Amino acid sequence: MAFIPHTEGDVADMLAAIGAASIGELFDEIPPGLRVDELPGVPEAISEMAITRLMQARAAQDQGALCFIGAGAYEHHIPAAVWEITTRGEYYSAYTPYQAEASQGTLQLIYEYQSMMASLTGLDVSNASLYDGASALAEAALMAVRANRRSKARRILLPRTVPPVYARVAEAIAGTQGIEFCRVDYDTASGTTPVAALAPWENEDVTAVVIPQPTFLGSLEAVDALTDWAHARGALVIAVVNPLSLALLKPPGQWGAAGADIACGEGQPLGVPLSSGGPYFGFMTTRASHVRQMPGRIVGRTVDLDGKPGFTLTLQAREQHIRRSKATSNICTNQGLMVTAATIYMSLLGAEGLARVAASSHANTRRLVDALSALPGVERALSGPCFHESVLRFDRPVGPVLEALATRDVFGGYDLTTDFPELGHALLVCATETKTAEDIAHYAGALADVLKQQKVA
Amino acid sequence: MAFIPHTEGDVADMLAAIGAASIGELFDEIPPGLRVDELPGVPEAISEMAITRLMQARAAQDQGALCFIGAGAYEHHIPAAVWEITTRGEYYSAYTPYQAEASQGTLQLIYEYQSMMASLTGLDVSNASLYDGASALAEAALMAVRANRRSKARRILLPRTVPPVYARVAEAIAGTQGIEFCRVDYDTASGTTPVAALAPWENEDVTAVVIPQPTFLGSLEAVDALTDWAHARGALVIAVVNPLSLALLKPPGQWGAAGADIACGEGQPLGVPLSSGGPYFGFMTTRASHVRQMPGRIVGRTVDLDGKPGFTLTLQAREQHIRRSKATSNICTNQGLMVTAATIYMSLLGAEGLARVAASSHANTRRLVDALSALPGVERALSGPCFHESVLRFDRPVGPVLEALATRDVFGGYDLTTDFPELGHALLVCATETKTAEDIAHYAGALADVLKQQKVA
Amino acid sequence: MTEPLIFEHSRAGRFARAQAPVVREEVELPADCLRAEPPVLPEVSELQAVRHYTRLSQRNFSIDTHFYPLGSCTMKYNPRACNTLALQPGFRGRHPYAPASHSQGFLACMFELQEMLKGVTGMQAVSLTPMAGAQGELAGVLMIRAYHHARNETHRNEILVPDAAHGTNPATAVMCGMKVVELPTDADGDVDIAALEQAVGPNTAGIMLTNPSTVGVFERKIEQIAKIVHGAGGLLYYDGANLNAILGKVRPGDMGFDVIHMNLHKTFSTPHGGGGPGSGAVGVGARLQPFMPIPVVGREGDRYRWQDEKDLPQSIGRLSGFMGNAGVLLRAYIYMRMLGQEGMRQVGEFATLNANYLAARLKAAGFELAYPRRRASHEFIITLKRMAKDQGVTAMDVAKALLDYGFHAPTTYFPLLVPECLLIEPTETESKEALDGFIDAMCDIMERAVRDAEHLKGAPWTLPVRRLDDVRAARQLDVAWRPGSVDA
Amino acid sequence: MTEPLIFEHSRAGRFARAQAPVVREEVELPADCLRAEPPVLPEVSELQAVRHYTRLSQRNFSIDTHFYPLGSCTMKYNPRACNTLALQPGFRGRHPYAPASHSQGFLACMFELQEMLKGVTGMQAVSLTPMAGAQGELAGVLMIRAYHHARNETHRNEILVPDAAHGTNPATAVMCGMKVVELPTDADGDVDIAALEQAVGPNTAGIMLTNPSTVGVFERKIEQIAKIVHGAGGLLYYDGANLNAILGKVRPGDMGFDVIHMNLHKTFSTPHGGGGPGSGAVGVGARLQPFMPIPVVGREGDRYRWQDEKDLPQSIGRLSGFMGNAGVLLRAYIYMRMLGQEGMRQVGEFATLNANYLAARLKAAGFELAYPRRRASHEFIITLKRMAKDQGVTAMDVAKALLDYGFHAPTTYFPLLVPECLLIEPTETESKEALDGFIDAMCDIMERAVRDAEHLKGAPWTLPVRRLDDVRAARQLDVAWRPGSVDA
Ligand SMILES: Cc1ncc(COP(=O)(O)O)c(C=O)c1O
Ligand SMILES: Cc1ncc(COP(=O)(O)O)c(C=O)c1O
Repeated sequence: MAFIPHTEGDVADMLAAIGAASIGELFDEIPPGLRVDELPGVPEAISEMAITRLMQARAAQDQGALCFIGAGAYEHHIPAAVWEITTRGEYYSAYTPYQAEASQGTLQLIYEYQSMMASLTGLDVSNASLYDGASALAEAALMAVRANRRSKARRILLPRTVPPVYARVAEAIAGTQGIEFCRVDYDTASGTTPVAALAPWENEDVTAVVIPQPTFLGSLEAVDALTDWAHARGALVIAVVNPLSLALLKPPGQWGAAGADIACGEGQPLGVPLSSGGPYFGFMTTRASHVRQMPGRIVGRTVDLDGKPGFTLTLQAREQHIRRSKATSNICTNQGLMVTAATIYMSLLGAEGLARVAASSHANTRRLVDALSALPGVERALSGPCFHESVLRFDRPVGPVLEALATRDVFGGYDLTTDFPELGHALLVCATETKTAEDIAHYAGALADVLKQQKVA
Repeated sequence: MAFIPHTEGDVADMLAAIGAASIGELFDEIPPGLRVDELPGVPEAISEMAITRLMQARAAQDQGALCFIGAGAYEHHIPAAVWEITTRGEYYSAYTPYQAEASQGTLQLIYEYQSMMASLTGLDVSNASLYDGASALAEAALMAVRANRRSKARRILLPRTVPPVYARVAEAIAGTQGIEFCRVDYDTASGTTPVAALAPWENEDVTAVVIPQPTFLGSLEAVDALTDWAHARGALVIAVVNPLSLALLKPPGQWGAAGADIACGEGQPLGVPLSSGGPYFGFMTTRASHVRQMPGRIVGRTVDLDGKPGFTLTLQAREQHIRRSKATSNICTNQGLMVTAATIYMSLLGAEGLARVAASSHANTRRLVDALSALPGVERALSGPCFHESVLRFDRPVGPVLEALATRDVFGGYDLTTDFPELGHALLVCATETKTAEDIAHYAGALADVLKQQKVA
Repeated sequence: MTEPLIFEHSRAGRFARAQAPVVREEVELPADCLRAEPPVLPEVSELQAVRHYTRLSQRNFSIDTHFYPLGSCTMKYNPRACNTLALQPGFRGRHPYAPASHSQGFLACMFELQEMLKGVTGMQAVSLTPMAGAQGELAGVLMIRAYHHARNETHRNEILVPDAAHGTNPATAVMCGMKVVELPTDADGDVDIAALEQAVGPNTAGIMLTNPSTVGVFERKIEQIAKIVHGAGGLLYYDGANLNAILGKVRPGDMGFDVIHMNLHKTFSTPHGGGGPGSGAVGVGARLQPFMPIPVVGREGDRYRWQDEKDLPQSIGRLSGFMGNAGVLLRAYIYMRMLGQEGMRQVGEFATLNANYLAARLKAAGFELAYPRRRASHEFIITLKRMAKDQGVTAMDVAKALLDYGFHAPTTYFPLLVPECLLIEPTETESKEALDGFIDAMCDIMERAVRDAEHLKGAPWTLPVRRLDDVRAARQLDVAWRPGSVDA
Repeated sequence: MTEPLIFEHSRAGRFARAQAPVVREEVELPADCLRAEPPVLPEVSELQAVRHYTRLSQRNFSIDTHFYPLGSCTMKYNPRACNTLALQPGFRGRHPYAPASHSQGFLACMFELQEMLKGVTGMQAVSLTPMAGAQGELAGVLMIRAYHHARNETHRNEILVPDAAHGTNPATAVMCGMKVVELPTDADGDVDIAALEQAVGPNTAGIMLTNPSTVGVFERKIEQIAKIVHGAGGLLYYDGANLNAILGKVRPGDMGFDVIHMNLHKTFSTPHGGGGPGSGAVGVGARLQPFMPIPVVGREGDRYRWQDEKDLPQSIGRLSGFMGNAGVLLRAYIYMRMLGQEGMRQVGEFATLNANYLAARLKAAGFELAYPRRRASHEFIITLKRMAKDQGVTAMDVAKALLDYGFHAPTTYFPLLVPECLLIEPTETESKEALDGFIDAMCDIMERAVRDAEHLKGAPWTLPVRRLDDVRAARQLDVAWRPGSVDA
């Protein structure tokens, strides 16, 4: 029996202690008509060896291309130590630290994580993680509604420069609670949100304004002006940020005169592998004054009976297991192990290391854009600076170009046509620190080839 | 500075404490003429990311073939848990357990290992490892000379069925100490050593007889008769065994009337990856009465000041760090981490699991031999049973056949022509439990192809 | 010994890394976008980080080191092969937007996982995207809501929830804009049918049930409940947190549930990671299939592809940035393949055997079961109200004392309706010896409560810290270290 | 808590595995070849094995958890990338007899490693096959012997070895059929030149030296020694165990050595593995190149290939079944590439800085240095003979007491010529804070020796066991568990 340690003798002894004749008898309270014998679609057991071979083949099948896609998930070098330690059984096979004394490892680590995230975002307090960046924005919207007691409107301004899927997820999760997400237009020349685009809500009751930095298009918003606009109208500011970019960029806590009120985003760039989109983790930080409105676990430092410092879950009265229907969120299991990885990642890199990764990604993307836009039929679509993604405009539809590149084992980028039709044949490209000069030249060569072979539509 | 944690301030403080003006000054006792600045052939540092990319490319380069080579190194499935635990820092980055109280993990594990190896080989005591199987035979020969006080000859009978490289290594390591290795011929029909082949030494002073089981050719020796022959003449018996085979085969301790005196061999089949030939580990077990002649570390169970059981290195008076020029061997660092893996492997598999692996390897090799010898121009070279390797005879030179198979990503086996010319165009093949029916069919198909395309020489 | 904070290992100007790019490239960005001061992150060497986090890890109890009978959480062994294989470069490095042409290996696993989950639950279709049980619940209630709205029954805004339900159930209902109607539990742990009949009505959207329930017994009247709720026009939601108890024995789809979530990190043994990630894959019957969260994986011939809003225009939409916790899903897939049909049946059987054995032995030793007339499912409740009354030793004290015996504590004070309770779930991967050791410890504690209650109230004694001051933690909130903050 | 033996977790008939083939195939072998009874191996579940060996691991001190200043062993940080990358399937799964066509990736690494090792040592050629330092010594002395034999000087059978030498030096010489001639060390730790001049002669085969020596100082008269030994027709062997001290600063090849071994597990930071595997790669000057152990890797154009007896017909032969500890070699290669030229120079510099700082501070605190007039190399010796005399507290007591402070002990009672000695090697990867912590502990112990010597004699107090009875271990030998043997 795979993983089940009972001997025949054990079973007999145990049944005797229970006073049952068979294991089957233990199920005698289940209405007989409901019991099943077959599980259709479930194959016979295979050994670890067989599944190893199968999974090796399947992994190999998908491997080997050079990836220039970003669009919310970024390929960064992850130091080997990160996952060698993160997958230690003591982290990997523990659960939520309900028994603080038996979980000081995880608890101290989360406290350290919270400290790092607070400093990175320039805010006071952090939770212990949410599911991912997109759902974190939904939670931030719900939190803003709770925190902004002045506002009655449940209205959140959501620029189109926020990742489109974040908007969809926010709508799906928070939409049924009467929250109105108002989309704010952007300037197609720069790919950013002009303060003027907020004018329609100039005199409305706005609960919060979401400000992405960098934008989904890689561009940089005028965060100070947008923040001040919101605060001037009593709206809270929700920053959606790439945490890696904060090694270089101004932290949300310092935006405008007063700083953003909530920062959230996708934690994946901090040591979490791409792995098909998850598990990643959402992060969220805020001002101390809003801490009781924050969803998710929070770890606090305290002392034990002997006065020795230690760590424990705190402010649990916000959470579903205490407050039930009145909780700040239904979240329970979050993304603890990813936070473990991120904390180790940030410790290994430090501020200077993160800055180098960010700067190198920035420089590589610039090089990539230079190389690709030198080709006939390709041009930069947006003016202004970008962080580590940029939009290219083609003289033909992007889809077939990407397909042709894929047959050459180059993933050329993210096709913007569906979500941003007004940008034309637009492609979002990204070259992180993992890309070498040869990689970039390889992409440019492949693209030149493809463009030559494909006719302009 | 990679891995060097000093800040500039640290360096200044430390130099001040030392009373030196610079780090360079600390080298002032070295004759100036000897100092170097350049290290020719050593390139500039590259980052972890760059070396990762390089090593991934190099590993991928060598990957992907189906391997039917055995010849002393065997591809077995290694449960994932083995190396996930073995590479935990506490095992991986510790050293020889000199401070027993701070090394109870490694020490208890070695004690468990010794117990398992003793039971597997049917002998009383085991050491904590030697370098590999080949060097273990050299050490066994030296040990036999020490242990057999009756014999003055330093003469060891070494059948040709022992792996040829073992003989070479034994000669290189032990040959300078006046040990005479006498090669014993084998029967080319069965690939085994007839008792009659020992006749030349019938009335000689023989220190020890080496008996391999299975032989290098996969065949099974008449171990009982050979053992009794040796003991009847006052010679010790050194068994060279595949530890995995002992899940099924009679353990050396039960060979003949009295059992072998020393068992040794290559531990690799017990959870150690092929990894280009090492690190593997040599094992050695013997009778209790010979324990003081055994080379290598030995762990014993004892008690602490409070009477609590614990583990410690013992019988160190045999070893170089105490006995120096009179030690049983010069071995110091051995192959501890491999023993860790092997111990976990044996615990995960148990006797039944090991037997299944062995039986499955045996059955697969039979299937492989059936499939290949069904091809025209290929036949079984040896009569009699084999464990999990077997010799095939071709109607043409083996080298070009193997080369052609390799271009089809099949490693067809080990070419015996150089070491066993009397067997003709002979190839040693092996199919462990890792090979499926499809794999075997694939090999047979590829070989049929190759044989058709290549002319008979 | 205490382990200092990583920040205390930090020294300004230390940079002992091989992991970062060897130079800092120039950045051409407007000054007003840039930060003035670097963030306060540790400046430590690789060794210091490795040593610190290795030492910290040793301060955790975990399945890999301790028996961990945390009720409702199914802390069973997480096979190591699942981790090793899911972390292969081909899976680890796959971008979520990699083209389908380069994703067939991964998609095949996901498709087959969907199929297997259908088989073990008896549902019609499965979406893997929810990232934990609670998000599965959210998906489920959103689907129920979407279903009623699609039928123009927008007034159906009440969700029935037993009082013993997990906190995520009512919290989720509210997040979906529903009202929660609590149902009482009867003396034997079943839903009070009379109260249910009273509670249902024209506004009933549905009911959320766990079966076996959070009180550790199988809800015997499940078919009757289904009839009542369906009769009132409501739908049935199955909280799959306890699926381990009945795996291979009885299926929620057959009990009449319209929608379910599964906690793959529980029943299908992906690791709990110190608090996630999990997966709350949802299964649906025919009625709710159009509303499933996207994406799901479809097959056409021998090719796999993502199905999205174009395929499921009535979908409740997306709940995550990509497709959920793919890496967790791979682990569940690997686990299920290693178990197969027969292995899954054994999970339910031996989880149940272990729980009933533990319950019987503890009862025989004098502990009070909350539902003594019932079979235990894969878990059961004991109440320590007598001990609390007689010796002043609470469930919390017993939980902390167990830590000193080398056992993680069971779940305490949940469900709320049983006073001074421990919810104990041994799981099928624990041996009889482990259970016997736990029983011995419990008996010892019971005896000690009489003899030396103070010892128990002071427990734990042998861990890195003694009992922590939760009140102070909440009152003198210290949730982030700051440079210059004095270390306690 | 004690952790039982794995055998105590075993129960007859348990088989809870997914790792073995699902059936036991029939075996067609003669009955007299087969074993009658299965071996006694544990019958445990995967969880039990994982839990047991995880818990055991926590009973070790290691670099990853503790400062580990074990003199002569260079316990520095082992970068994790080396492990991860060396264990990639392409390397892990490569059969040693894979054809060269499918081995170019691996061979390229080995070739480049040979080249780098030549560069850092100043030798002409390198063979990677020896599997540890001691086997490297064996290779070296065999080469010296082969050289003299090739010149028909078979009478040269004396190897000079300083009295402070590591035990492997004399043990190796004897294994090669040589006689050992011991050389005294002078008061400042150098070889006594007068004695050397006396000792050399027509039978001198060579000298084995460590430099910096095992007493932790640089042998200043090395050029003179080389001249004397070479003048007598002998060769110089360099024991590279202490190469870390001078890496990038001075090279054995330039000092006049004819043959050297390197401990890659020390200087080049492959892990020590709880006692190996290591690697004792050897480097040779022109005279000994023909005698190198095989195989070595050669390059022809852009192809790599093994060179064996055909290429090196005078080789001393093979020392291992294949090519030595390939996986260790890969780790060393990766490490060296991450360090580069500059990084290697820093290794020597900071290893030396740390040792001299520690020595200076301990001396200032009142500890007695064995060679107070000398610079420390990467390690140094203190002698506790005064403490032993005055308070009866021995080097062993201090070593055990250090464990209670969370530090692994330095090497004790080696080299043998310094009484009550501790040989302390901090390595370059330890921070000043770690050194300061160690100094504080040592001062505390010194103070405690006066105040409460009994405490130190009873140490350690905080580890899983207190001081173990070595005498009993050797007298009542218990080196293997047997079924039925009563557990203590
Ligand atoms: C009964 C029950 N329902 C729901 C949940 C929520 O699942 P998750 O923690 O995965 O969000 C849990 C988790 O503990 C549970 O026990
Ligand atoms: C000075 C010295 N020489 C030789 C050796 C032997 O090296 P190994 O243990 O790798 O065989 C050691 C190892 O500790 C040593 O310190």
